Amino acid sequence: MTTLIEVKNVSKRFGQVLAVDNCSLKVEQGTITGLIGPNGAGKTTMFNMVAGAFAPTSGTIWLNGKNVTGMPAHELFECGLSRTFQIAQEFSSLTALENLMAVTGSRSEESLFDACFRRAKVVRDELAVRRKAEEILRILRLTHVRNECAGNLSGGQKKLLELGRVMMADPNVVLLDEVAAGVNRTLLNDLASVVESLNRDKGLTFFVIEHDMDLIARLCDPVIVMAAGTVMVQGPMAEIRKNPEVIEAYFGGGTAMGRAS
Amino acid sequence: NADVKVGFLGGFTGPIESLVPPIFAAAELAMKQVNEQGGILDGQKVDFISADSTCADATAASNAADRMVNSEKVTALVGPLCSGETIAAANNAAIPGGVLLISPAATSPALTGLDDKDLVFRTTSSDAYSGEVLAKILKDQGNENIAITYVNNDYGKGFADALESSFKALGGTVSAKEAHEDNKADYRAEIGSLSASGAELLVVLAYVDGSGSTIIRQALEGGDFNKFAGGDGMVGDAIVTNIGEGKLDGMVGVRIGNTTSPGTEVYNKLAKDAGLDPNSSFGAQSYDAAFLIALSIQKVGKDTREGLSAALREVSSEPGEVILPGEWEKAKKLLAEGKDINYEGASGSHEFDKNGDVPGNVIHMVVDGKGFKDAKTQ
Amino acid sequence: MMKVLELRTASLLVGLAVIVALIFIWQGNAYALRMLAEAGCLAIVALGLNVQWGYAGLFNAGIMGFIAIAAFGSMLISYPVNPVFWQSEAPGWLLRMALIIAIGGAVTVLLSRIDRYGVPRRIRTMLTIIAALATYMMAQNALTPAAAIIEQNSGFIGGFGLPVGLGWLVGGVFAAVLAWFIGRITLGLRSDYLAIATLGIAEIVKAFLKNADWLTRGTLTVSPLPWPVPTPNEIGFVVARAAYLSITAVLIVIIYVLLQRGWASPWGRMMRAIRDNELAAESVGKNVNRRLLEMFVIGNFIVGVGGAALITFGGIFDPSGFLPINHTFLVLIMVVLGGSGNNLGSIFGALLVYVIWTMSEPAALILFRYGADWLQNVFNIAPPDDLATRALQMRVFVIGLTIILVLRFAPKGLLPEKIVKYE
Amino acid sequence: MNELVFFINKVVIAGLIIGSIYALGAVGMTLAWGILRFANFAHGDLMTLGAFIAFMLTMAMPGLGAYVGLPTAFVVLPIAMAVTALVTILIDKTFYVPVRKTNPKPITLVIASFGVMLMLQGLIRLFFGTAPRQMYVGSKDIYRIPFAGRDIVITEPQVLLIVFTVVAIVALHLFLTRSRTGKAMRAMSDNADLARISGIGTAHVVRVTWIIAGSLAAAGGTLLAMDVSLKPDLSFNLLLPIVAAIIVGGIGQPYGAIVGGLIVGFTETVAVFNWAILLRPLKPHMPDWLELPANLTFVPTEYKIVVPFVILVAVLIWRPNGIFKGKVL
Amino acid sequence: MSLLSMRDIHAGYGGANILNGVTIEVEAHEIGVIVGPNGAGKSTTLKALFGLLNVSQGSISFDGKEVTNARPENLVRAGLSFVPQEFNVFPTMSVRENLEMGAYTRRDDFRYLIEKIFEYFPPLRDKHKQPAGELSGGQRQMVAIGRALMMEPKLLLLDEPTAGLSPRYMGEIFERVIAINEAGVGILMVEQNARQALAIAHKGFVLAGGKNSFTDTGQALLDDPEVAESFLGGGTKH
Ligand SMILES: Nc1ncnc2c1ncn2[C@@H]1O[C@H](COP(=O)(O)OP(=O)(O)OP(=O)(O)O)[C@@H](O)[C@H]1O
Ligand SMILES: Nc1ncnc2c1ncn2[C@@H]1O[C@H](COP(=O)(O)OP(=O)(O)OP(=O)(O)O)[C@@H](O)[C@H]1O
Ligand SMILES: [Mg+2]
Ligand SMILES: [Mg+2]
Repeated sequence: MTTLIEVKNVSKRFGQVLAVDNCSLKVEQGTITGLIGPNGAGKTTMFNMVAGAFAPTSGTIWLNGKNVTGMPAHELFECGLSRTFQIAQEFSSLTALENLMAVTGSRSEESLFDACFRRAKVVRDELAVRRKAEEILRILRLTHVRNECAGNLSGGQKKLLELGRVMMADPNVVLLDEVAAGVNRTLLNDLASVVESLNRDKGLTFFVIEHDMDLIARLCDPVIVMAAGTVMVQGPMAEIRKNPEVIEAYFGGGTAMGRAS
Repeated sequence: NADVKVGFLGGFTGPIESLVPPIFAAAELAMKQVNEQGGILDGQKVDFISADSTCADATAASNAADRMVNSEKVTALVGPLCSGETIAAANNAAIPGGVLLISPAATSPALTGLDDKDLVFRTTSSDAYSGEVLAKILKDQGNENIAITYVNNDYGKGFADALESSFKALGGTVSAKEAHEDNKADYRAEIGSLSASGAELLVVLAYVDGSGSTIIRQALEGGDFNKFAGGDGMVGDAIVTNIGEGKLDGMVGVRIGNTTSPGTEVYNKLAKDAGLDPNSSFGAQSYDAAFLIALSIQKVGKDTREGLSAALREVSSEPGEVILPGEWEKAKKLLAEGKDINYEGASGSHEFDKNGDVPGNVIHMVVDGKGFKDAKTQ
Repeated sequence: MMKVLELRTASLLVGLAVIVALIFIWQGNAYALRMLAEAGCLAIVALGLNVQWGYAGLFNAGIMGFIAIAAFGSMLISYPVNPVFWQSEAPGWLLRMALIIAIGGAVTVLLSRIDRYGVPRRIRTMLTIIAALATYMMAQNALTPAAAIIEQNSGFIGGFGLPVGLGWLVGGVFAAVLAWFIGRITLGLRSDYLAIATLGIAEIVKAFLKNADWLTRGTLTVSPLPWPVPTPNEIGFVVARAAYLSITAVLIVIIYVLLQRGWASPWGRMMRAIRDNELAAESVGKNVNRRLLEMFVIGNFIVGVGGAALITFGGIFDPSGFLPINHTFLVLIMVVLGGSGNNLGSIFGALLVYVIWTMSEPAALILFRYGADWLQNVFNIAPPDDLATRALQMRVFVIGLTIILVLRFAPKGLLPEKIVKYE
Repeated sequence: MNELVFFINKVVIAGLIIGSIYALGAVGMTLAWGILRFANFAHGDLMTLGAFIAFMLTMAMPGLGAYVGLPTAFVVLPIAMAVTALVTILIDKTFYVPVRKTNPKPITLVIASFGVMLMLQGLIRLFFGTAPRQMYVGSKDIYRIPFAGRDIVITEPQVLLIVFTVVAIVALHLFLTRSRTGKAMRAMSDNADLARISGIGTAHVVRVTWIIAGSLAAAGGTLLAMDVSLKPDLSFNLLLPIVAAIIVGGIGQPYGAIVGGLIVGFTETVAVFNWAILLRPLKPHMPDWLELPANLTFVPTEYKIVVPFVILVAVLIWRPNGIFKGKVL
Repeated sequence: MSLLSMRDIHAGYGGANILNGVTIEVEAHEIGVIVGPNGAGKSTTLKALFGLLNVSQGSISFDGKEVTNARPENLVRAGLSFVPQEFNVFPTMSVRENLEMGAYTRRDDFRYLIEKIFEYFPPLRDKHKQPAGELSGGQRQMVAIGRALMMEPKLLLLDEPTAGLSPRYMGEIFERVIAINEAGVGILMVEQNARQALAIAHKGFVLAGGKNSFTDTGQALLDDPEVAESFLGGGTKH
């Protein structure tokens, strides 16, 4: 097993707040690694740094053995890293279908020159992209709103589009930030299967932030627990559940735990 | 018989917008007299229409001129007034349309060299000469060291350059010469820079309604200067209203015009009777331009653009019986008899040279009480 | 729904055609053609702005500056050569200045990078600033005498006497290069900041062109600018203007077709995606800043070509004549009224707004005259003397009213952006 | 010493005055910008409108000032402010509200404000003509404070201007941070929908915002016109420096507007100040070969108008949120 | 007479109607839970109730008064509080100010309430001066709920209050909801954590395609295999 993402001694400070405090962690190739922790633990901040939304205050981040600290998000995307946002970020005046089609066709195809003077090629490529997008919409059960502007979709539908964009991208590593929040449970079960099969069949690596313990338990191994900006423990879900510190910080007493599971 | 259409172009909006109405009124006065004294040609009326050429915006000026030439189909044009817009209007509409154009106020030397098929004339002399005269007046009054501030356009710059070189040639010092932008709220910084030069008199080459008044007021308030001089853009009684009576007494100004020509006195009276200020900048020139156009049309004998400029040269220059402002009936009669006439206008005798320019004539003005007065009559 | 939209487009276009036809009748062929030719040039400018505002959401409020610089570029290329200048010693001086700028600029750039070789940043910054200042002062020193000589002997440096078409192209390139520099600095900014920055930069450009007398003749203006077709002087108003109009029309068609192709392609989709959400676009591999810069530069190239054509048509290069109301706001309104994001809308908007703009003056005059008569006859109130003058102020009012009415009744423009729907 | 006084007059006082003018214009605009989330470009013309209203009131009762011992225009200022506030609200009702209903991008409202700006300009010129007018009935007081051989000069309207600006801004700040309505205004600028859900009557908030913006605009315009003179496009010419001041100070920050205004004002005066004059006293002590140039300025006066823009662009690059960390809209 | 009764509501965003006949009734002592697939119209229902979009057909009454298409600020005064699903905090205002805005319509001294909310959600106490826009997703959610509680409403509307909250706070929220409800406040909430929500609900409403498709007690819905299969994510676990 090779290490795909390695975070070494990373810290991030926002003014007075030290959101991530000298954190190190690894995501191995081919795993679905979970990242859990109380609200405000620094999970999203960690994701943002790995995905290049901003650079860490200190420390380094490695992707596939390459130092990618401070590399902008679009270059990381080209390196095969793809992410979703906790708070949905849709292209609001594009239709649902276009939201997905906007993902591929990046790089060379998106040139004004081609569009003007090499139209046959563009048309051909578009057809393939569109087929794929339609297929993903079907999986996400969004086909009926494919021509609706994304800005007019419901909260959950927007979250689904987040996932759809990742599926369009053909990445090797995917960061999912609470995709389940707001998604109907029946649909979520199907989506979990999709994630599993992508992982199993295509060897995609997933790095998942989630508060839904059922989902984490079903998908993830190992699970990393963050609290107050640091990594608390790491291990398979079964072990984590028993860890008293984690119970104290995260699950918070037996009753809630019982409800959550 | 249809009326004869003559157009007037002026910057009714824009940097000289308050100078324009009296200029327009003077031209209108000429046309009114024509209409009252039996009309033009065979008793037709002159339909004198106006359009806004904005002074600053060449596109708008050519547009307005174009509408005059092509849509209104005027026979001739009075104006525009600023030099830039005059060039634009001439090149774009008047010259290709074969329309005679007489500007009463465009003073830039650049107009002289225009390739104009002998269609572009002006009843005012160029700034170069005004600058020379002002330099001489200032030097004669014993000023040795002056500062110049000019509005940053062709008028201001041309005038300032002429003034500077003449004043230096007379042995004076120009310790500062700086441009400023029109229509700002505050010129203290510029005035500071000018007064730092140590000059004792400030020459303001700008417009009364634009920066001119503001600069003088702020210079007075700040105690930076108490002696001022100005070019024709400053010669308007509004300046005293703006700044306060008594504060500017003795301020020197120059105005293009004529005091020796017999027409001047006649015009002064005519203007006063009509409720106009005979001393307003370019009023007399504007009257002359309009009157000359009417005379030329009468000379040609029909409402056409062709031959108008040739007729203009004939009616304006010697030999011929002298026609003074307001003497339309007389002129018409003489022309009908086939006699030669020579218009001696309100602002000069208008012997146009081959470029359509007239020799300069500059009046020394001075502030006294409520406004500018002719220095000689004082 | 689709049908309705198309019906609307068609009826609007027909309506516009009728208006234009009426103007031909009312104002005569020559004037109507002039209006169309100018509107055509402005339509090109509007297309350029639409690329920026409609496609990429970049709010460029400095159109005036780009038009001005492009007009200067076009003037420089196409205006006849000024032999007096070339025979004087001034070109040598200018060459010296260019060398100083080149060397000084190179040194400054190098110095700004020495922190990579371990020099502390603070020292680097200081050295860079010193080098830049020194370059500025030395260049200034070289320029002052040269400028004085030029202004005294030959007025200004003149042009190169090359074909006008080349001039327009170079004008576009000038605008694009300026856009590149501005974009490099300001594209990190949010949309309305960009608007204000460009608004300011346009004034800076204008101030430079207005005061660099040796280069542009400043306030003394340059005219007549050569035309790509024979001028009215040579072949009469109607033919000359019709010829000019057809050239602009061809340009419009070319630009329109290319932009339409771009719009319907992945490139257009990407730009709209960036416009909607930069964060998400960045996360799906779009190099947002580079793409925005691309748009800004392409857009301003088009603006430049249109601007050069517009000023050439007017025949005079007058730096003081570039006014925000004519050259920025008017174009802005054209795009908004037409429907931002819709190229046909921009062309339509350009024509309609320009018609309103030019016709509001005579129309207001007529209206005011009727109004005055009416006052006089019905109420026996004497209208103010300067009524005609005051009527002219209505033009500004009318254009303001147009904006408000459009935003009120067609907030997305008369021909709104079409949502791309796949069946 | 003479030179020092000169410096005080030309840089310190001149900068202070023009800076206050910019600041007073900027305060109202920055507030509306922060709360209603768009740059109201009609603000400049609202200033002019307010000044014209004050002018008409002054002409209607010229003797009023003499009773109080203040210039008439200043005495009638509250009425002018109230009338302008009313006009501003009407403008909002007829022009901005319908646009706002369509839930537009902020820039759409900016464009709408261009429209209102042009309409106001047209109307003001239509009704008042274009000639400049004086706001003063008599002559204005000029205070000359003798200091080291030369007078420090400041005029009555300038003193009023500075005092008014300081008072207005402190009051405004207290209002915004302490009062319920002030907080509601900020809430609304953050998230109008949520503000409605919290029970805030948004129409009321908008009205209060416009009242403040409109009345400050009237005050700014009147004081400015008292210092200079009243012209239809007076304030419009100030608009860009005002916007520069706002951005330098941070959008939505009244204190920022003061600082920004002063920075822009001082930079303008310093940039064109002739430093040679300060060196002149040293002349006797300098070696002969060192000739003092007559003119030693950072920026030639003809380039003065670009100074605010250079500051603006510099601030946008160096600190886009302004000195006082304004809103990122 | 129910505290809230919405009958046969039809409403939309301007285009076609999204809601085509939604009926919901909640009593003062009840917890009502709305579940359903994404895009079913759950949030739209709450927005329609709160006067944020136009109801074209049907009627809403609250506390005995007719409130169809009433203005939000009046509904707030009448005792209705709403936590929207998205954009539910004032990002540039501090946490404390956010809470204060929740009590905008109150004239009394409400500082004790802020204390109470800090006790519910301790992380907010540390961050009370921080702008809400800088909080983590879960912390924002706490602020949003806190803000709504500041009014001490008669009926609290919650749109997915637990989305993004860690299990600990999710548990807390459900407990709080029960406690609030026991204090006499009616609750109407939309939840995707449908199982837990229905477990505490007195009434459950399943929406699909803008219509009620099942309405029953919470427990009954949990036990209904059809509901469980198509809306709750698979067969019953209990
Ligand atoms: N832009 C910012 N400025 C200031 N503080 C921030 C900023 N972004 C995040 N923080 C703070 O950093 C901490 C970590 O936030 P982060 O979003 O990473 O939490 P999280 O683990 O994702 O929580 P959740 O599960 O609630 O989403 C929080 O306390 C938050 O307040
Ligand atoms: N502003 C809007 N304009 C037009 N249509 C909208 C708008 N908001 C939502 N819709 C449409 O209304 C339908 C219902 O949306 P709603 O937000 O009520 O769903 P929901 O049941 O809350 O779903 P979720 O669980 O995903 O939040 C969706 O199909 C959506 O596309
Ligand atoms: Mg998070
Ligand atoms: Mg929802």
